[in-house]
Amino acid sequence: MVAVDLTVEIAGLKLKNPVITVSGTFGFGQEYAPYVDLSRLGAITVKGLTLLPRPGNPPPRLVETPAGILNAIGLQNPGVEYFAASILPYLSQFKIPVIVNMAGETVEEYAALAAKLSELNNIAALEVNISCPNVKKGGLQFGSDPTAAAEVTRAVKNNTCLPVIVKLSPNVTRIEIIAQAVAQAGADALSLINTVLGMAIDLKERRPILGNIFGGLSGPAIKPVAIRAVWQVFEEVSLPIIGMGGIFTAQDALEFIMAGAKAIAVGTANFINPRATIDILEGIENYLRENKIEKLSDLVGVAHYKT
Amino acid sequence: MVAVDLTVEIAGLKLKNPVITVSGTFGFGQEYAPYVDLSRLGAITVKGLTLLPRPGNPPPRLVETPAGILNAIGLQNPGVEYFAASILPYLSQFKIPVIVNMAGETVEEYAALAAKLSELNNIAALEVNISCPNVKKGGLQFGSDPTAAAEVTRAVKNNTCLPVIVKLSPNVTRIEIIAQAVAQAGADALSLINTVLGMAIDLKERRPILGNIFGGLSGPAIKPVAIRAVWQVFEEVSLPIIGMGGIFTAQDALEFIMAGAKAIAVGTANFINPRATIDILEGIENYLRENKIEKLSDLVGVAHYKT
Amino acid sequence: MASYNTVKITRQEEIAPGFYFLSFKSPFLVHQAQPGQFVYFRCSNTYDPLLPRPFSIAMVNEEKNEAAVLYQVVGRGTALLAQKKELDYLNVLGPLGRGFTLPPLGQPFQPKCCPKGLEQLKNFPQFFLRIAVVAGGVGIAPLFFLLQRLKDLPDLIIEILIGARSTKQLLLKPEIKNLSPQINLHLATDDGSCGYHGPVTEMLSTLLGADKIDLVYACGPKAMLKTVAKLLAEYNLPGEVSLEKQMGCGVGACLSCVCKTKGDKENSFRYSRVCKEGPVFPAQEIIWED
Amino acid sequence: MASYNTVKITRQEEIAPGFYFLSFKSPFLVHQAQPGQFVYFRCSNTYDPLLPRPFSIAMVNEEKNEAAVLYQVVGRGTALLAQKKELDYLNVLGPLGRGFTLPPLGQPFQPKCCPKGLEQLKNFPQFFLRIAVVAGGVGIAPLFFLLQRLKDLPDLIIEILIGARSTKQLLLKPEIKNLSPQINLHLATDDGSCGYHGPVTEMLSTLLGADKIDLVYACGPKAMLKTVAKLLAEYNLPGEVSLEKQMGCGVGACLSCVCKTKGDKENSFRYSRVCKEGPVFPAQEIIWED
Ligand SMILES: Cc1cc2nc3c(=O)[nH]c(=O)nc-3n(C[C@H](O)[C@H](O)[C@H](O)COP(=O)(O)OP(=O)(O)OC[C@H]3O[C@@H](n4cnc5c(N)ncnc54)[C@H](O)[C@@H]3O)c2cc1C
Ligand SMILES: Cc1cc2nc3c(=O)[nH]c(=O)nc-3n(C[C@H](O)[C@H](O)[C@H](O)COP(=O)(O)OP(=O)(O)OC[C@H]3O[C@@H](n4cnc5c(N)ncnc54)[C@H](O)[C@@H]3O)c2cc1C
Ligand SMILES: Cc1cc2nc3c(=O)[nH]c(=O)nc-3n(C[C@H](O)[C@H](O)[C@H](O)COP(=O)(O)O)c2cc1C
Ligand SMILES: Cc1cc2nc3c(=O)[nH]c(=O)nc-3n(C[C@H](O)[C@H](O)[C@H](O)COP(=O)(O)O)c2cc1C
Ligand code: FES
Ligand code: FES
Repeated sequence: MVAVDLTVEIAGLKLKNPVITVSGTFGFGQEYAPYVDLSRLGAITVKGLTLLPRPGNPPPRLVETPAGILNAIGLQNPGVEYFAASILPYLSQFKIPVIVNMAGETVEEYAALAAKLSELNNIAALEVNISCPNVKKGGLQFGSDPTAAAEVTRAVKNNTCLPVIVKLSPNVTRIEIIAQAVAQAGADALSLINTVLGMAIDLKERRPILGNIFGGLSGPAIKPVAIRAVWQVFEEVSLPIIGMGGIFTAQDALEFIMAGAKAIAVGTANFINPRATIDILEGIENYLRENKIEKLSDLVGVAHYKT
Repeated sequence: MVAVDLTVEIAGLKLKNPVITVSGTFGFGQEYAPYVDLSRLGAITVKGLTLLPRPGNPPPRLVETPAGILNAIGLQNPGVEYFAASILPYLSQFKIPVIVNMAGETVEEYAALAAKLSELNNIAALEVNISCPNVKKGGLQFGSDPTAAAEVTRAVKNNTCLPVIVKLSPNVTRIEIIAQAVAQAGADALSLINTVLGMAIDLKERRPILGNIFGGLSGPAIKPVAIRAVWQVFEEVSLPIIGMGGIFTAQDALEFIMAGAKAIAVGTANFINPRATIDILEGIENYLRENKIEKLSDLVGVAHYKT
Repeated sequence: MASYNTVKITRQEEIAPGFYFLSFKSPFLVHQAQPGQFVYFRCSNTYDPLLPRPFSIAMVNEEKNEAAVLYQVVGRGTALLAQKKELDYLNVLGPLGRGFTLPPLGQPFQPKCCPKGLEQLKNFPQFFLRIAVVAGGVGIAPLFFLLQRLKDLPDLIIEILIGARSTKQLLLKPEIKNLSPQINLHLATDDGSCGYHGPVTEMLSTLLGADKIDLVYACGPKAMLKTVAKLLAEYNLPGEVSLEKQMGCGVGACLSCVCKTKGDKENSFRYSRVCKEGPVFPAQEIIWED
Repeated sequence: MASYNTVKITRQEEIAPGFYFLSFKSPFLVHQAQPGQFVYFRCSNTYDPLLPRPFSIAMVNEEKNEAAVLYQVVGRGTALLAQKKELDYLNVLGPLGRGFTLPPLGQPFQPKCCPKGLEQLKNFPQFFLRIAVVAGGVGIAPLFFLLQRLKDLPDLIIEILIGARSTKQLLLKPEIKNLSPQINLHLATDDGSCGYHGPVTEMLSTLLGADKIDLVYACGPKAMLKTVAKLLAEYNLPGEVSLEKQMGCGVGACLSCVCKTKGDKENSFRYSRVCKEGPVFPAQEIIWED
């Protein structure tokens, strides 16, 4: 078998392959460790962290929709201190880059969290979540306004030496404008996309199903939206892109890569197939081999050059 | 069997039931006449019309996605004159309200088209499409900016005595802001939602599948997004809402109604079941009967009052 | 690495209108599964319905190397499952979650999770721990597997209380009778067509009132479990209940399936994962409001 | 009102690796369908895959009241279809679209759509219209039904040219031979494993060059049809081709399935619906660029 080059460099961060887990569907890795050899992943992104522990939203927190799910977890997490003490040491054993997804209600909170995280060892990058649709304060509020998005980005950048990945929301009129704003504010890379704002009604109860009323749509249903976002941002901004949103197969992943993503992340797919990340990784490798493509990077954005 | 009251009034327009067809999936009615007794529908919305005939976008124009389709028809239509001469007389025989979906590249074009249409008999209302993602000029450009949206609305209002329904796009940061703007500009009702901007990549060709690169996502995949939009607008704006986006069953329709839609429209579902409109109509009627609800209007927006 | 196992269906039978008993070969489950644990089934090979569906393990058969579930057709996933036939294959993940705590052999029962267990049990008879197993509808599923294990334990008296809408929905009656003479069967129906006419919890209340029970296991509709928990609190008895929640990952990673449980000094409550800390919880741990 | 018909499958057979022949009871289709028309099948009962799939009607059997399609498994819809078994039910809409124009009996052929038809045919022999039917791969499907109809017409000489990748993909060979002695069968394979070694269009080119053909019907991959159209233009002969496009509604309402066709004085081209104006078009009407 010919070796193919799957390595990816994102914001100075070297990944041995492009397959990452999205934040929030893979916990802190532990729960999937019986199913996946975590050391084979390109990187792992952990559940959204906040400065202090958060209880999360009242249930129901999840509802299935056609080819998708709506979730409204509300950033339940044990807080940065617990993470540093009890989770990071566990994750370090796998010797893969750990990307920490971080959220806050104020710019100051993002800054403080960035500073805290930067004191820790074994964190490879920060993913700044300014796109969570499931929290009352912060989240989407920052992600849907270029000025606020830039401000958060700057605050994080000023408080860390780690590469800063900003995660954007598709719930905006022009995602490329937000992307430009955070690029100018110093972001090193972009994650596209967070969930699409949605909701569902309980016919029996005649009220919204989710405890939080609104939820974020993920899964195959949003794949066309995510690919579109990657395409638009790739055309306007030169930062490396981590593509996500409905990636279930290697074919899906390759669509994102051809649209402009340097790496891809797998979320909802893990629920249906705990081995999804590995299956996708192997599928990408096979595709390259079968099509005699030596380097994955040769595929990044190719779809733009053929039109 | 107890009679239930399915009548709906939207912007002065009386419908005998809430089931309408969306624009663009039902042609001008003719093609579905062998499958559906058109006279049973609450109303019919015809394919988007422009002042002059338009050839539409180059194919491929449609691609299937998980639980949805992406289309990029590009407003192919025979123009208003042909419509007036050859289509409207045909539609009149069914004695149901005909809603004309209209689009333009400039505010002046919308105005002129509104004026032309208002000279015709047998048109019940105008649906102003400021949300088509598949045309280079006009369309979404108007629908994603409150000022532009208001301007188009005003131009149409100033040139017609017909009720004016404005059809909004979900591809905006805050749909309720656009809704407010067009409400203030005189809109009589709102149609929610047009398609969600998306795209797909052809892995073999390594380029976008659709001739237009981007397309509009419709079908069950977008139902959660559409219900969310109806909910948000219902909370902020008091205009009657026609809900649409992935309605395939009576249950889907009832979700929209409980979220705040006075009437609902069926699009992509017709492709899978040409009788979808009638099945939905009968399903709604049965639901009311079984739950001993005398008037459909008692259900409109109920989900808001229970939270 | 663990993963979905492709198992062969050995029996798929509609044992009552809308209720199916499905067994399949799985030496792994037979040896690993504990009563109260569940499996995650992929009911479809397409993206709709998307998520796997959770079902309690209702039975294991060591001789045949089979495990089984008992399920009710309520929606699209279960309808698709019901279309599968003997010899068809099925993708199964599991066993998942935390099951029932079995009473330790030969010594007074002390559920781990109920610190006051021993004290509460001070009145129990010298040799026999008296257990009530309370099932509502299809809630019998995990409890049947529990009974399979309890019946082999010495020094127990087992009262099984089953409630259903009507005679037809009283599931696994003959199988339970065959399990062991040690088990006393009490039936209740909402329409009075069989056994006690009324909710099964009223029968439980009577037994508790007569001081005949030391420990309760229950599974069924939420309203029933809530009543069970209230009764247990009233009589200051330990018990465990098995909950249901819409799940995402099924393995504890996504925090979708939480229920409100009692907190600590710092927090008045915390959200516990039904798929990981549950589906079986000590009745007194649950905060039932939501 | 017309609608989806639920029909019973009478035969589902893998006649070559990956190619299935599926017949079903449908008196309606038997009486209404024209060669070149298609049916729309719902391959799934869920939302994924969402759209029905179009298949040409490959055969009708009047005695048995059956119609049939011949399909290749290429993706999820066809894979699901292949899982259906005899006696299973299927939802079918059709017949849809515009089929092949049959040569009118006893008089010179003049396709409606080819204004120059008569003139172009000036050289055809006194009594016999010489027809070439050109199939690529699974494109044989509508053409077999066409042959069923052509064989009953007097005064025709029919050359059927079938191309495929390899012997195995040469479909319906025996059935065609059985149809009528009037039909001459010519085979071509890409790998030379059977018949002519090369594209089927080269065989057509030879026949046309030898002035042996007056009219051509073709169905197959786009590249093949494009070549057929080029040859017809070169020899100034009429012909019809059956096209494929991704469809939405299948009934002409959504304008998804268009192909570029020749325009009029005002427009250099127009977009025609494959599901309504097609799938069969006069070869010279198509603008092949896209
Ligand atoms: C740990 C666990 C163990 C279980 N064990 C069993 C078992 O042994 N046997 C068994 O039969 N079932 C069991 N269940 C329930 C079972 O998982 C569901 O019945 C099944 O997933 C339903 O799938 P479906 O696709 O058929 O229904 P869906 O189509 O998903 O929905 C079914 C119906 O239930 C209603 N519904 C679904 N979710 C909600 C909600 N959140 N609120 C209100 N109504 C809702 C809907 O209205 C719908 O009509 C268990 C659940 C859990 C969590
Ligand atoms: C009028 C008409 C008649 C037809 N008659 C027949 C027939 O008689 N027999 C028959 O076998 N087929 C016929 N077809 C084709 C048939 O409809 C398709 O093969 C079928 O719909 C594929 O469905 P699927 O779900 O299996 O494949 P999908 O999963 O939808 O896709 C199949 C494969 O084809 C590729 N593909 C799909 N669409 C495109 C595209 N636009 N561009 C490039 N690649 C694409 C994909 O890569 C995929 O691997 C006909 C089509 C039309 C329009
Ligand atoms: C249950 C769940 C929890 C999530 N939690 C987070 C989170 O904490 N932080 C974040 O940035 N995104 C979160 N997301 C969004 C995902 O990271 C991802 O952007 C989205 O799900 C799209 O990818 P997918 O379709 O592959 O799941 C969550 C998604 C789900 C389904
Ligand atoms: C093929 C197609 C063509 C459409 N054409 C139009 C149009 O001309 N004007 C318009 O306002 N919306 C158009 N739409 C959008 C629909 O009217 C509708 O808003 C959308 O499809 C969501 O509804 P659905 O999911 O039920 O299809 C079109 C949609 C489709 C699928
Ligand atoms: S289902 Fe994911 S944590 Fe329980
Ligand atoms: S598929 Fe809708 S017009 Fe042809």
